[in-house]
Amino acid sequence: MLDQWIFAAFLLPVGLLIPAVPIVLAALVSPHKPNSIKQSTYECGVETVGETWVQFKVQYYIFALVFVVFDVEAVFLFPWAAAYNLMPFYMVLEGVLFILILAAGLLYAWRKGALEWV
Amino acid sequence: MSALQWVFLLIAATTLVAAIMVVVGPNLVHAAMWLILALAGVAVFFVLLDAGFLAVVQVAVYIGAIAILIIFAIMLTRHLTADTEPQVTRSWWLAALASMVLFGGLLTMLTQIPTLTVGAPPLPGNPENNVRDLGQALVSLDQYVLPFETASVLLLAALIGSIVIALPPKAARADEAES
Amino acid sequence: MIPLSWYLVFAAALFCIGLYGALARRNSVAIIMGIELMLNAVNINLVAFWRYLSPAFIAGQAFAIIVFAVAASEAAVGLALIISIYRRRSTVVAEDIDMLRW
Amino acid sequence: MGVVLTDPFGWIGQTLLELLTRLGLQVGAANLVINLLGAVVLGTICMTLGALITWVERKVVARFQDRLGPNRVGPFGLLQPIADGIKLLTKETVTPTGADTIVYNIAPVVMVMSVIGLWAVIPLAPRLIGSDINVGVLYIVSVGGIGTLSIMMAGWASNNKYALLGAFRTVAQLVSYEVPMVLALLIPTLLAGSMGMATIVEQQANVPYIVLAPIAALIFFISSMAEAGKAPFDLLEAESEIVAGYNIEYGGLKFGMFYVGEFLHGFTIAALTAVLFLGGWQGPLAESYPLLGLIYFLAKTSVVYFGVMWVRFSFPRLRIDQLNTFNWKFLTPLSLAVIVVTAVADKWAVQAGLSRVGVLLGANALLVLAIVWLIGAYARSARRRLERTGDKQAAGAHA
Repeated sequence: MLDQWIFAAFLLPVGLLIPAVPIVLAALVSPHKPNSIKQSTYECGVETVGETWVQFKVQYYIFALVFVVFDVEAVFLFPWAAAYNLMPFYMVLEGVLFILILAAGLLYAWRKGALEWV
Repeated sequence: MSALQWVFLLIAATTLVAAIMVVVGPNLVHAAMWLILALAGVAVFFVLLDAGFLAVVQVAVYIGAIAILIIFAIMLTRHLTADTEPQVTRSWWLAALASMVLFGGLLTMLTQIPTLTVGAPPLPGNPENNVRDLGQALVSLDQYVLPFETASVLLLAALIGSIVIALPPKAARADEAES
Repeated sequence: MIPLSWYLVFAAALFCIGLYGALARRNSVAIIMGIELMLNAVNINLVAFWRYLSPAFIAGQAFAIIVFAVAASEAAVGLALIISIYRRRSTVVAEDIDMLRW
Repeated sequence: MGVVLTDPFGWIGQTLLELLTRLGLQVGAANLVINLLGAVVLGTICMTLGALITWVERKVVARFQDRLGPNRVGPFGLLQPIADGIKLLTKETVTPTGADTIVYNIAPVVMVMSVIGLWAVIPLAPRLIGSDINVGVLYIVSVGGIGTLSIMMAGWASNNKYALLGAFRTVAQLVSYEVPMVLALLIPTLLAGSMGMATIVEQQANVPYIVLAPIAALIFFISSMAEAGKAPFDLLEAESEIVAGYNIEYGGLKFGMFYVGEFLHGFTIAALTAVLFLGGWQGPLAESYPLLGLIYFLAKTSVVYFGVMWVRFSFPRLRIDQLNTFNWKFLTPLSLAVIVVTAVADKWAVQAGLSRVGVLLGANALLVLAIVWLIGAYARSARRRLERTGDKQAAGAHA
C-alpha cells in the first residue's frame, strides 16, 4: 500500500526541481541591471495609485463558498461510487438522496441570485 | 532508526514549524501559506498511516478549497493598517501558558500508558479495498448512514447560512457593481 | 516501525499550537486558522487510533470524513460571518466585535 | 528478446534491480532508486513535451489561420522551442518593487509541479504506471487544486492591482469549473467500481466509457478545458484584448514556466480524457505487447488534444458572465443529473438483467432530450418576456 505512493512522493519534489533549475540558471546567466523605473509596477505606463490591496467584491467569496460545499460533497460520494458495484438498490438511493439534498442548496443559491456575476 | 522513522521526524518537524509560523507570523497571507504547508504535512501523515483516501481528501478539501476560502477572506477584509497593529491580544501569555500546560498534561498522560510503543498491526483483508469498505460503511443502514445523510444536511445548512450572511442586500450589490 | 505514541505526541503538539493561535490572535481569520490546525490534530489522532488499535473497523476513517465536512462548514460560515461583520464595522479584530455584549 | 517485446517495462525494471543489487544496494534501497530514476525520467519527458507542444500548437494554429507558422529554425521550425528557451534564459530577471520575493519566485515552480504531478497516476501502458494508488481519481483532483493555489500566489505576490484582480477572477473561474469536473469524475469511478486509474482502464477492455456515459465525457472535457485555461475559456488572460492576468509581472523564464505549465496542462487533460473515457492503452493486442498499448494511449491522447486545439482556435471567447452562467446554471446541474441517472439506470439494468450499454445509452439519450426541451422552454419564456417589455418600451416611446 505504502509502496505505491513512493513514485508520487518522488515525482512531486522532482516536479518542483525541474522548473526550479532553469530559473536559477537564468538568474545566473542573465544580465542584471536594475533601476527603479524597470522595477516599478506595470500598469500600462500609468503611475500606480494607492494601495495594491484594494477591496474586492464579495461575489468571489460566494463562488469559493459554493465550490467548497460541493467539493466536500464529492468527497463523500467518491467512496460511495467506488463501492457502487457491491451495493443493493436502496444504498444507491441513499447516495441519490445525498445528491438531491445538495441540489436543493444549488437551487437556493440560484434563486437567491448568488450565482450571478456582478 | 528505520528510513520510515526518519521520514516521520522530518515531516513532523516541518509541519510543526509551519504550524508555529501560522500562529506567530505578523503577515496574514504568509500565515495562510504556512498553514498550507502544515496541512500538506498532515496529508503525508495520512499516507504513512495507510489512509491514502484521507490524504488526497486532505489536499483536495483543505488545500484546494478551505485554504482558498481563507485567502479570499483575508483579501476581502484586509485593513490598510493591518500589519502595524499588534497581532496578539494583551493576554497572549495566558494563552501560551494554557497551551503549554495542556501539552505537558497530555505528555505525562501519554507516558502513563505503556502499550503505546507497539507497532501497527497488519491491515486485515486487502488494503486495496479500503475505500470500498468505507463507501459501504457510509451507506449501510446499521453503520453510518445517519451521519452520512446528516452531513449533507449540514453542508446544505452551511451553504444557505453563509450565503444569507455573506451576500449583501440587493441594493448594496448594485452599489458594489458600480465600484 | 513508527510507534503509536509518536503520532499522539505530534498531534498533541499540533493541537496546542492551534489552541495558542485560537486564543492569542486578535484577527478573527487567524483564529479560524488556529481552529483548523486543532481539527487536523484531532483527525490525526482518529486515524492513528484506527490504524493501530482497530484496523478491522472503518470507524476511524468515517469519523475523519465527518470531521472534514464539519471543518468545511465551520470555515465557510465563520468566514462569511467575518466578512459580514467587516462590512458593517470595518474590523476583523475579535476584541472589537462586541455586538452581542450587553 | 521475446521478453523485451511482451514485457519491456518489467524487463527494464528487473535489469536495473539486478544491476543495483550487484552494486551492493539492498533490494528496498534499489527499489527506491529505481522509483527516483523513473520520476526524473518522467518529469524530464513531461518538460520536454511541454516545450514541444508549444511548437505543435503554433504550427496547428498557423494552419487554422492559413499561415505557415514557425519554419526558420531547424527543419519545419522544430528547433523553435529551443531557440525560445535560450532567449528566455538570457532575459533579465526583473522582480517588481514591493513584491513578496519568495512567494513570487515559488509560484511558477508550484504551477509546473501541479501539472507534472498529475502524470504519477496516469497509466501509460499495461503494467506501466507510476503510482497505482487506489485513490487515483481523487489524486488528480487534489494535485490539480494546487495549480489554483499557485495562481493565487502569483497574483498576490506581484504587488500589482491588475495581477491580483486577474488572479481573483481566474481562481473564481477555476474553482467554479472544478465542481462539474469533479462530479463528472464520479462517473468512471462508479462504472469501474474503483478509483484506481489502472483499474479504470482495465475495466474498459470491452466498452470504453465514452459509450456508456457520453454526457459525462463531454462535461469532463469542457470543464477540464476551462481548468486548463484554454480558449474559449481563456478570457482572464485574453492576450489579444487585455494584458495578461495574474502573470502580468512575470518575465523571462518565470513567465516561460507559466506558459509551459499551461500548455502541458492542456496535453494532460487530453491524456486524462483518453484514460478515463476512451480506454487509455486498450486496443487490439495491447495486452500482450505493451509497447503497442503505449502507442494506442499516445494516439488517443493526440486525437483528443487535436480536439482541444480545434475548439480553441475555432470559437470566440465567452463573456465572463456567460462563462459563469454556463457553469453554474448548466454544467453543474447537468452533472448532478447525470450522476443520479447513471447510478439508478445502471443498477436497474443489472437487476433487470438488461444490457448495460443499451440502458445507459438510452438514459443518456433521454437526458439529452430533456435538456433540449428545457432549454427550448426557457428560451421561449425569455423571448416572451422580452417581447412584453419591448412592447411596453415601444408604447412608452409613443406616449
